[in-house]
Amino acid sequence: MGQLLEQVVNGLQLGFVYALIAVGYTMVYGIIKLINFAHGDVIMVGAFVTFFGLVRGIPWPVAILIGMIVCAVLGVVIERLAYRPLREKGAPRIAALITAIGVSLFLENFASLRIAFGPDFRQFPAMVTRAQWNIFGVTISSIQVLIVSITILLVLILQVVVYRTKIGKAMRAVSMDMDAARLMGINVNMVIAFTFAIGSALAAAAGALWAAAYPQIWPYMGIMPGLKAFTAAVLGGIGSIPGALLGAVLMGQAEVLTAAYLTTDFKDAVAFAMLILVLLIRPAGLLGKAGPEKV
Amino acid sequence: MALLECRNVSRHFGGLRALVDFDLALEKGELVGLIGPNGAGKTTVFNVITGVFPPTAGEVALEGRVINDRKPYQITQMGIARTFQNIRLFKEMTVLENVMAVMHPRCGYGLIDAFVRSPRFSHRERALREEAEALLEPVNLADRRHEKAGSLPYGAQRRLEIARALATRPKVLLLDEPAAGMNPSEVGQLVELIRQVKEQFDLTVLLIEHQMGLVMNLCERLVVLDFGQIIARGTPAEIQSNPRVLEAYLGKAVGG
Amino acid sequence: MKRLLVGLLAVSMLVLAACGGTQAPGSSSGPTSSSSGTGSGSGDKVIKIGLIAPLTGNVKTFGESSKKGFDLALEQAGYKAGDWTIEAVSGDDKGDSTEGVNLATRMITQDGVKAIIGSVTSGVTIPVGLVANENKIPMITGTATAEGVTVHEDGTRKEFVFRACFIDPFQGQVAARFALEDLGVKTAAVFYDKGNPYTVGLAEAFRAEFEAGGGQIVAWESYAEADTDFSAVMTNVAALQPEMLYLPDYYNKVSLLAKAAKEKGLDVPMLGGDGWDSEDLDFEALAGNYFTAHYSADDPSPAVQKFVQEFEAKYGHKPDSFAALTYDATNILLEAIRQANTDDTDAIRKAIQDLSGFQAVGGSISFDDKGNPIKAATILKVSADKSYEFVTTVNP
Amino acid sequence: MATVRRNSIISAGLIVALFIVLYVMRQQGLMSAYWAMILDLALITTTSAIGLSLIYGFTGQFSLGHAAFYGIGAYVAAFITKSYGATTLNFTLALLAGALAAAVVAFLVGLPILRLRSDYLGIATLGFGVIVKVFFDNSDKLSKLLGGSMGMTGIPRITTFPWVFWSAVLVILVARNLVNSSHGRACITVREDEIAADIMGIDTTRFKMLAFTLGCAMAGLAGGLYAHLYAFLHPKSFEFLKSFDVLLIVVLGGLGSLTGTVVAGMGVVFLQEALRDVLGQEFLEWRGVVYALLLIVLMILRPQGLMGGWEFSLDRLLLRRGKGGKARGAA
Repeated sequence: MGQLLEQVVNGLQLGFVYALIAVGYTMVYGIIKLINFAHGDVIMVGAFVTFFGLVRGIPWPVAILIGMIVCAVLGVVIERLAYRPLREKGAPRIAALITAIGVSLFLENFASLRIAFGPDFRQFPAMVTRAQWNIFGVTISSIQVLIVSITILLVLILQVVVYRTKIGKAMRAVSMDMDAARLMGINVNMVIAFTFAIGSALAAAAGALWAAAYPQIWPYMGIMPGLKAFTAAVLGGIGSIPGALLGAVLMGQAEVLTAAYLTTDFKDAVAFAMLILVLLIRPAGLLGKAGPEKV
Repeated sequence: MALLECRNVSRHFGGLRALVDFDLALEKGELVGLIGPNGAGKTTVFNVITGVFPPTAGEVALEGRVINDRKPYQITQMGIARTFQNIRLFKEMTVLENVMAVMHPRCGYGLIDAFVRSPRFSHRERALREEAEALLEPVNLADRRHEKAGSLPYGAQRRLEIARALATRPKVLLLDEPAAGMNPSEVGQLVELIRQVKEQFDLTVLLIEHQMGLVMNLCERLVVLDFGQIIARGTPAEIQSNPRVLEAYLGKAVGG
Repeated sequence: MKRLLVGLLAVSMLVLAACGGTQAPGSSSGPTSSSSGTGSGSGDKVIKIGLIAPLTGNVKTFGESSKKGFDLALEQAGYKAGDWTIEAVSGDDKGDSTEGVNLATRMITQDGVKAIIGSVTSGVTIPVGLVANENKIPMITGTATAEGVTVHEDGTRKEFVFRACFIDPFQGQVAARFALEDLGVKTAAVFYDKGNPYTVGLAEAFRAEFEAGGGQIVAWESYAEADTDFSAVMTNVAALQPEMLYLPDYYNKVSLLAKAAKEKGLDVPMLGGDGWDSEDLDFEALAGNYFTAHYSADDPSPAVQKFVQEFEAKYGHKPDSFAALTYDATNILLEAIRQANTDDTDAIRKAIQDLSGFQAVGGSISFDDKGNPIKAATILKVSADKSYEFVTTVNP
Repeated sequence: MATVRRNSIISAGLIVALFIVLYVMRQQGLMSAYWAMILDLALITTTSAIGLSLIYGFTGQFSLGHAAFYGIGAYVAAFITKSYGATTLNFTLALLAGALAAAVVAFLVGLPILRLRSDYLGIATLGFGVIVKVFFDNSDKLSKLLGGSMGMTGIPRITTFPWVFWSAVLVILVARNLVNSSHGRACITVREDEIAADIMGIDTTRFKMLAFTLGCAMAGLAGGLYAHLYAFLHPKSFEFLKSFDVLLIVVLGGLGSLTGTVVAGMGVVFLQEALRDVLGQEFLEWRGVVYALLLIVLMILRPQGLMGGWEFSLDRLLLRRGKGGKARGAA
């Protein structure tokens, strides 16, 4: 029995890291209906910046914070250079999507240049001393506690920002109806930039936690977690923050339990098959609101 | 037996009762107006008739056959066509293509004919084009046949929607606020167009409209909707003096 | 106006491609030879050799290590073999089989390359080998271990394709015998990346030898190349309490697997293959464990010392197995050219096949009839201070 | 009707002339074997891209799983020629079987998922692509011949230039004839406004299925040709990142323009090889960065793609010079 419980804890660890990434996807999609493929690579940048901080002896909370700030700036720059021009030209949404793929390829290839982070696999220094506790038969590691606590902390901060602050209200307004928000005097571009900043900062934290759990960083580390986290966001109902959290936790469980009890060969296939099923049954995702098409 | 019949049709969206016990019997060749304040449920009637939303209760029948369980495209192919309150043309296609596209159910040739450019294909394509060009004459869009539908001025787009609806060879034509946003002279032309088209294509027309001038001028009888319920029926003259209608539109007189 | 600008941009690229195709090939490293085109030019005899490796994409770091070995070998030989000047052209296959075949075709039919070193992964090396073999161009891969590299599916030999590394079975057998005899373990858990022929080959060879020697495989677990989370499978395996783990993958994956195992309390000896050999290995997590390799850095033999010291002098860090194996492959080719002293590809092929006792970093090398090297394997022990201890050498 | 008949004769003549010129260039060695192979790869990529152009460019169904169908066609065709021999008849049947297999899978998968809206359809097809790749990785469990993660070898290398050229011409012709027909117009209405098309009497599901199945069949045909040109198949060549490459071609070429897809299809393949030359040896690692930047710049400069909606047509060309004004056929 203890083993099942431990597997569930493993799933939680994975799920919580996916959550921080999924929230970034859902916020960006919620506000400008864009699948930001580059979001996965922002995780990588966050992990590397945190790595360079730790290597220079900076205490881990500060290192993560620096990573979050750098990525927030990166997120704003990406939005400003790659997505805003298209939005202002009224280009079809697909054009922004293709640009997002372009930005993702650029980040991966640029990061693996020698003058940037370099292509090598680097071992990520432990942020907290590795310790295990055995609580009624389940081994819980210090890393897992770190991940769960930081994720909960950041999500709470996010809730406060989104639901308790003026900028949060503006974000929700823009996500509901950009044109109406603009008419009400909201500086839409600033709100969108702010959303990218938050989403990217959370991704940076996720990158650091991902590297803490799986201590190896590498320019292409962001692709799979990004794809899985996006799938989680769609699963939970793209555009809804609680949906992203729920979807991420489910995704973590599905992956781990499939690997543990079913088959490791078809682990990814099961995760995506589950996604397709949910999309067919509830196209708007578990918690998403299925807006009827107005005629 | 009525051409198109709605028998106590209701439609609810969750708690909202958009339509309650809506009854209507359209005889062949009639031109009936459906009026009422904004949000009264007029467009919902059109959406239920054309199968966009199935009715929560009641039935819709065309020539006696129940059709409310059919898909929108099946209902249209059976002879009910409509225009939209907010224009939904195929913007990137040309004016001519917009009209020809909806003639597809009777294009008369299969995929293989298209692939091999068989004589039947060329013959039928020419026939479709000629029929489409003929439809553009009454709405005087013939000279703009190769322009993109999206680039037409507002009035022209309204007329193209009507031409496109006619291209499905309907028995019943549902017009959803065709005069919206038109200046008086355009409304005059529209009245003429609707009359001419009704005669030429032997149509039965159900018209949603706010411009009372147009409604009183065109419609033989009216049905007034308010909060999803029919509050009055009758000729334009009767409706004009009906207190309940005035109240619905203008609100209760103070100290009434 | 803008459309014209974009059209011009696209067309200019195409023109560059076309003219790029016909005039002299991209600038090649090494002495910029005046003569272009295929055959040997005027007075000095020039022979062109090509390196195919993943220089972009997610296995770029392995590609770059191989290129360092290739460049060092050429530099040490002064770009000379006998009285032939070597002109080297390197190309990027992005770790993709289509790109690899395009590159090989280009190098052979356009750049006039007479021999190829590369590629790195089996998935690219097999199709590139087909092209080289069909065009009778000798090719030596340093690191691709899948059997299908040097032989067709029906077992018939691809005469022009050789490799400088072990084929999987040998390393697997050595590891299994070492586990049974030296570590004295009876049960083992094996982890392999089902998408990577290198790990699959080693794992299966290990299982066959280990079970033949009376051992028992208690867990046979696969994972995908992109996987990083091994908590689930480690929890299961920990419950089976194997006496050792066999981790036959590259150093990046092995570091993750080792840490995941330790986190689940699996503090047992771990054994692996030559893929462990890299500065980026997590020495701390793998300290005290063993792996089969080609050479030991502190092996006194001149070939090894010349390679290790000059590599560190040139690149500022210790070489990994990719660099060492590609270095050997390049030197084998240079030796063959010296002996054949011609740019006739069949003569070079014969020279490679008949090499015997060639002193390479991986010891003395000669080729069997399948183009695989017959050479000894060494067993090294990982120590926490980022170095390896020499344990023993096992001859084939 | 005379002009239409005359134009198609002229264009047929031009195509045959182009074939002869290219064929002679290859035989006389005017084109190195390398550029000949790149030309074949470009034509194969374009054949697959035309399929996606029908699915997304014309019918608006956003598919991110095109490479999976390319793979299905490749594996099925290679399996047939590898097991039953490489006669010309077998090869033809193999290519057809590859296209058919892709079409059947597309039909079965399409029935449920084509109901989804654009972004969700993209994600569902992307998920399907991952599932198919996992299947390719474990295909050796189905039959040893398929090679699983080790890759499939021993495929006869029998794709030649005529096969590739005429397949591309056939596929472009089929696509053009479909698009310029009532069925094609119905597909385009689905892209323009699916709800309105449904209400105006178009069975949108049927045309989404038609475009998706036909488009995936074209990808399957292209896969079959690829398999017998490179004689080696590895699951990694059919993963979802490869679907992005095809999507870029269709979008860069311009949605709703077959000409744009053909130009972009040929252009992108040659561009990637050109980047090998343009960037010297020292900048090899910059190739990915340059390609990504080019992509971003092109999308920002021309969001509607190089040829957005514009279609090369001989009659318009001749008309502009010749008679002008005369009513011409539907675009």
